[in-house]
Amino acid sequence: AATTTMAIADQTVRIGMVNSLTGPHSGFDLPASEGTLMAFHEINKKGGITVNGEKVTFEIVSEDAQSKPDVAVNAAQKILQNDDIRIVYGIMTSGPGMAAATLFSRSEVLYIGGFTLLDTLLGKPGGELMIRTLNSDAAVAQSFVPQSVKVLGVKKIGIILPNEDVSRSIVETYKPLLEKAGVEVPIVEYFQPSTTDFAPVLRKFQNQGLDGLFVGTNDAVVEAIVRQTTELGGLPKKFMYRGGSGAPGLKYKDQIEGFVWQILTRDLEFGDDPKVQEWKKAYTAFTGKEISPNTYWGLVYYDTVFMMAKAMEQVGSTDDVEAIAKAMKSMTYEGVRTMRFSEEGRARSDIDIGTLLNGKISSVRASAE
Amino acid sequence: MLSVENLSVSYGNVRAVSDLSLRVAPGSVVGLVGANGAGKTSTLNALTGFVGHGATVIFEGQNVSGRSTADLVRLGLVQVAQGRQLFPEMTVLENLEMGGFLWRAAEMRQQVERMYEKFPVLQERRNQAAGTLSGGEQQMLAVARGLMARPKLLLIDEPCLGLAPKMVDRLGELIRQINEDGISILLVEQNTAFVFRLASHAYVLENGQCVLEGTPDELRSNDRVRSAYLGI
Amino acid sequence: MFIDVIQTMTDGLMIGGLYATVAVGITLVFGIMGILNFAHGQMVMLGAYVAFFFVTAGYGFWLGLAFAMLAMALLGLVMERAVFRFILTDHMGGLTVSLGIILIIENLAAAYFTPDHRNFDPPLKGGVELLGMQFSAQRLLVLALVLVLVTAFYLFLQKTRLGKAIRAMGQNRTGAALVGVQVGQVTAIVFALGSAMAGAAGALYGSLFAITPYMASGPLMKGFILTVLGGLGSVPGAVIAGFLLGIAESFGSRYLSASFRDGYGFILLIAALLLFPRGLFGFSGKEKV
Amino acid sequence: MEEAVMSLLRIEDVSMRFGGLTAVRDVSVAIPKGGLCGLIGPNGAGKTTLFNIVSGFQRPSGGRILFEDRDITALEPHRRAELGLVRTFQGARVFPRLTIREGLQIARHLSDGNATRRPVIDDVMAEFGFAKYADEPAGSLPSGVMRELGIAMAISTGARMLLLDEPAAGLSAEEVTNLQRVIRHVHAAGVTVWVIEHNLNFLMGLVERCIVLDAGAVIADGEPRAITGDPRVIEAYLGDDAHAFG
Amino acid sequence: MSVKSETAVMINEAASETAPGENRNRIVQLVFALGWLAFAVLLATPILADSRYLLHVGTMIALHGALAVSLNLLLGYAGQFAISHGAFYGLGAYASALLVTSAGLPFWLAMPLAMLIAAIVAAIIGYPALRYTGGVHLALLTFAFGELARLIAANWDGLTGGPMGLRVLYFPEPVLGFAFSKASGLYALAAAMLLVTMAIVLLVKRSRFGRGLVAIREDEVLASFLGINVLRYKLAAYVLSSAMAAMIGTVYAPIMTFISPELLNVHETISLIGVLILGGIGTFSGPLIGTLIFYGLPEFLRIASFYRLVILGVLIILVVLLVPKGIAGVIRQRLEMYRRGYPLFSWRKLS
Ligand SMILES: Nc1ncnc2c1ncn2[C@@H]1O[C@H](COP(=O)(O)OP(=O)(O)OP(=O)(O)O)[C@@H](O)[C@H]1O
Ligand SMILES: Nc1ncnc2c1ncn2[C@@H]1O[C@H](COP(=O)(O)OP(=O)(O)OP(=O)(O)O)[C@@H](O)[C@H]1O
Ligand SMILES: CC(C)C[C@H](N)C(=O)O
Ligand SMILES: [Mg+2]
Ligand SMILES: [Mg+2]
Repeated sequence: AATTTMAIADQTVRIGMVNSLTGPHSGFDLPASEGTLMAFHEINKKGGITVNGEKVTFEIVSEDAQSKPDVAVNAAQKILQNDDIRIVYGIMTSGPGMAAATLFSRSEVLYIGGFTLLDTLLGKPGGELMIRTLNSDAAVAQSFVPQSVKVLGVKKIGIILPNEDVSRSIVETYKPLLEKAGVEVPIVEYFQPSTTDFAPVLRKFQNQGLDGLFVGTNDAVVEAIVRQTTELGGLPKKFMYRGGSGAPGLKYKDQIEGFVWQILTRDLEFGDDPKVQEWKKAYTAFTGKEISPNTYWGLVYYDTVFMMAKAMEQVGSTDDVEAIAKAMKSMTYEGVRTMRFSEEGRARSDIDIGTLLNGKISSVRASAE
Repeated sequence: MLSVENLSVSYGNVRAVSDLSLRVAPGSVVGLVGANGAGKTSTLNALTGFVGHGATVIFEGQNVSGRSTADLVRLGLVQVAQGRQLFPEMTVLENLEMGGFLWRAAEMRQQVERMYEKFPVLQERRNQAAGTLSGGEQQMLAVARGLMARPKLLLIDEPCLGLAPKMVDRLGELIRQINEDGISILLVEQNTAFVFRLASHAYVLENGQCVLEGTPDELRSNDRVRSAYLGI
Repeated sequence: MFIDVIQTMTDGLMIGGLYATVAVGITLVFGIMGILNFAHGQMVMLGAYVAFFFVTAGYGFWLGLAFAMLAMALLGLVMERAVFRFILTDHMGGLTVSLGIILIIENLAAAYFTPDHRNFDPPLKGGVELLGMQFSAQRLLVLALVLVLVTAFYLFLQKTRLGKAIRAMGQNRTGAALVGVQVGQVTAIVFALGSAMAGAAGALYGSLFAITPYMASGPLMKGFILTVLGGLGSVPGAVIAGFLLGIAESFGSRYLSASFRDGYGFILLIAALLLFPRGLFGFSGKEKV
Repeated sequence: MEEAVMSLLRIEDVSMRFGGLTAVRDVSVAIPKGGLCGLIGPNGAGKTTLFNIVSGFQRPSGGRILFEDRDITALEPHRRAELGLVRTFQGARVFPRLTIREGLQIARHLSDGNATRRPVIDDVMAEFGFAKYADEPAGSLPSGVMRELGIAMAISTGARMLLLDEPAAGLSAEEVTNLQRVIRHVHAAGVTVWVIEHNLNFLMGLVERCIVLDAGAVIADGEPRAITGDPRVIEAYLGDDAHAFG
Repeated sequence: MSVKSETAVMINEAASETAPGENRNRIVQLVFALGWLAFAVLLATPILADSRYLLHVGTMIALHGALAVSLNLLLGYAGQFAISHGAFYGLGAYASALLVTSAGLPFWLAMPLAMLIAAIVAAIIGYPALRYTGGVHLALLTFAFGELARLIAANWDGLTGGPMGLRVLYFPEPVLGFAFSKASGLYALAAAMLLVTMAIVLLVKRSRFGRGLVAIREDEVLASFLGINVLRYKLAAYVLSSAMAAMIGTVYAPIMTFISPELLNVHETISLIGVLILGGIGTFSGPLIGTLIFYGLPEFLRIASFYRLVILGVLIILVVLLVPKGIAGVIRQRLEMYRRGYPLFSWRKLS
């Protein structure tokens, strides 16, 4: 459990953070935790915030969920045992996320998380004090589906997803939208999440007259699928990627025709937004790490932290979490990106859509609505 | 051939052999007798490097203390161990071949043939897994495997165990033959009468200490030996 | 349809070969020597990383493969000398110690290599068409390499003196020492060899699939299954079992459900253990352990 | 058939083949209740195999086994033990990490609170003089005591017939005498005993009848003295060297 | 039978220099008493300290302790290396959660039903597995069953909620006015599981059944020739230990508030085996000591997560190399030697 303290202030507020710092999900959660820490660090470095005339700095109490649901609950319990901790950040993946969130929903804390299935808790009893810092799939898909269908020009695609937490909700959201956009979806396959060898399941898609594949839900899986598609032959060369980064497509750009992916914050690799460039520099300085395709998860929480701080200043309290949540949900924040939350706590920020078409890369901003 | 002074062996708190001195003259058969747990096996295991001991072992004029078992086999000091220590899933033939592990293939094959002559039953059973042999058959295989290494000094631990009387006689004959071929022998046995028939010199071990030594005739005349070891 | 069956079969053989390579290493260390080293999977993972670093540094796949084997052989040697030689005959001790080693290696690897997944460029890219069927070129290469490695390994065990000494030691260490085998040295060599096979499996694995610090458990579990399925201590058994497992997974995923992929192997395992309690080639765990 | 009623164990035409090898060939033997018999024969004659079949360790290729006129050929070993037919193993098989007390407690398992299965000797511990070793792990016992423990455990199950495979192998002359006494005691208390042994000093002074097996078949059966004089036995087993058991 | 051969007597004397003195017996008893006192204090601490943190850590340790104790019955006493414990743990959690949420049964009825289901499944799996295999084969067969169970849980959406898992939003009904909806109530529940499994194992250990299991562990063949129905005993041990795992699983569900197929993961069982060996397999207190170290120590090593596990790994290796019988095993051996007249501490290597 790492702690960061800056002790010049009148008051130090402790914030909880749960993330899978180890285990297979740490690819998402490690950068995400770094983004959170970085934001708090910056606030503290500037001397903190001023709440009711008092200088307030922050201290983070962090616990490792180890990518396992039961350890996540354990970690959440440990955070909650500190009676002074009223706000908790963290967890990008649904397995550990759902486990921990079930516990948070029973506690009087403001929980700011990222995993997909958090959407199913928002707006329901127990979900009042929860915020998901990523746009819901329903929102993302509204712009992503028509945009990518148009760019790729696909008519008939197959869906291939891991048999895990989020895939079924993804299909429920995207399949109707795809059909609405005039695309036929004759085949949906779920594979065992730990699969590395996709040959047998890809054979099911061979010679079906498909011109595109809809894939998910993380880079490792998608990269494997793209690569093995190119090796097997007889398979479509156009991909729609729900989630993740452009890396899997870019790596095989010579072997495929098109690749469209969601950038759930801002495009770190090809965007030219100066704010993003600055953030990248700050990130490298703070963590000592290179920018990688997974880095942008750090941005998921980064702006949210400043929003929270601003909300604290607005309501003049560091522990009235209901008021803080309300304030966060009613503001529009111009940070590295523009962020807004719905009444229920769903992010309503703009996202980017990355496109690779015949070797050419570009990204466009998509509206949040 | 072999001499050792003040050999001691301990297992944790148990002292199995203390201050044993022992000598095997070239070309001789020397016996080591004693009741159960007297320390006979421990002595052999110390001599062949399986267990530690504090003594200096001189083999053919060379100090071999602290050498590994395999090194000693290379030098010609070979043990036929208690419990036979065969390779149970290998056939009789493979066991014999392993016995000649340090020899070149051609020489090894010749030696196998010689063993078949000495132990016809092994030839009969050459393709049977050693683990399924009868108790006595295994004992013969163990002795034959020891001979495969062409030892200069063969240490034999309780070869009569589980042998039928007729086989005991045959084995006695065989040991005599081997000895005549020029191999020195240190023979460990419960069957004291058997040892006394073959050995030119014998040591009597009790509680890890040598209590008596001498020629068989000298020992036979000792009352204690007669009652405790010969059962007369 | 027919073509599809053949293709699926070949997919199974190719992936099965990879499993077999892991299994052969385990067969040596566990099946023959009786040392239960669960950290074998971590050796596969480290082997993959060694290959990854070599390939990305520009030395190419072949050097990467060679160094993965060499590095793991060395690591195996160190592990044997430092830890395993003290608990050679103790199955459960071996198991526990390897749990400890897993914790150490996996967490250090995650700390130093980052948990991100990695890929390196295989020597062959894309697919090839053979008789109207489509295959991955790199997979065919891996299959060929596996066959070469496994055959060499088998011949080594069967034909060389060292190989015989290893087999003999597996049955009776004392007996082996009695006929002049340097058991201490040979044990170290066995560990080094088994680990080198793990290194090779890792490099081959990495040439097809993504590498992460947490990739070890899959190959490990399959390796153990195959070692037992093939009959403890039997190299051909482990290899054939590997191919069977690969084929079962391929057909199951292709024609039934891909979300049950590992399940086909387990069903195969359960059926085989009940039908052939001695494994495909060899001895039953009941008698031996 | 009259005689058959009295016999405790009857082996009828039992054969055992391993591949091409016939280890036991059409053996028919009956051991009477209260008997003390020996089984001898050259190495590889099939003695252990026969005991394995009688005790249920192996299933015979042909023939059947009757215990108290009940066909037990297909029974599992533990069922035979329940009926009172118990074997000991060559080389003293005991529970090496358990103490004598624990081992005997386990063996009493069947007879615990079971009036019909009382062991013939009530206080085995005292009878064998184990008191001073009672809390030693069996594996650290002198091998003579270990063998006695094996027999003591067998008795504690409430056995009515004991099969002993080379109980005297590896014992010193003194221990052999001891063991003889133990077996006589057990026999006197009412247990039928059948024992394989190569140590004829031990065996001939002990048994009242001796069966000789050669190449899987019974070649002689009778009083020890008659047996040792039988030319076929001498030829196959004893060898003509007079000092064979001097 | 009173005369022993001289050598035999002398050997025996060498092994135990002096007769066990009354004093030494009393000191050994005192050490045991202190040990159990420490256990009682540890057990009471979370409640007395009234800290949410300690309550939670205590709950997790008690649950894992109970699992280790119940697994020890099978592995430690019966010597059967079945690694399906995690699967039955998960089965208990799923079965009870479904019985409560879907069938609307009260928790206290769902618990025995879940145990019954687990017992039946264990009998069906165990019979062929224990009859036809042993050693590694048994381990692999039960491992395969466990993984199969996990895959089925992940694929049987309709029943188990599939890979999404189930949220558990109920608490066991109050018993005699004692509620289980607070952290302290849940801790009491977990501690009760630990005590119940310990009591069961103690009863078994003292019984004929338990002695039969030990005989089977030591030498299956000899046991069967002494009249022990080996298959029936092994099967009974497997069923009993699996049913206990299921029982612990039923309370896991409301405590964790969430169950997923990952609960059935084989790694859990393998870690438990590590726990047993660390603490001393086949000893009564071993599973408790092992659990305290394996699950407790990382809680208190307040350093970076990576290195915390690395340190645990190093510790495990050291324990196995230095005290191969496990911590409880070595304590027991030391005390036994002491009782027999050897010094309590000495640096002589333990065999
Ligand atoms: N590995 C061991 N650990 C502890 N004690 C041992 C060990 N091996 C032997 N001993 C003890 O050492 C003593 C001597 O044993 P050893 O085997 O050398 O006797 P022996 O004369 O060969 O007996 P036997 O005739 O039974 O073969 C015995 O008391 C025995 O219990
Ligand atoms: N599983 C088996 N496969 C093949 N042959 C076997 C098997 N078991 C026993 N035999 C053979 O059967 C024969 C009889 O063996 P058995 O063990 O009964 O002999 P024995 O009379 O007890 O001899 P000993 O006195 O040497 O112990 C032996 O020749 C042996 O090699
Ligand atoms: C957007 C992603 C990080 C979501 C993740 N796949 C999940 O399990 O919820
Ligand atoms: Mg000896
Ligand atoms: Mg025999």
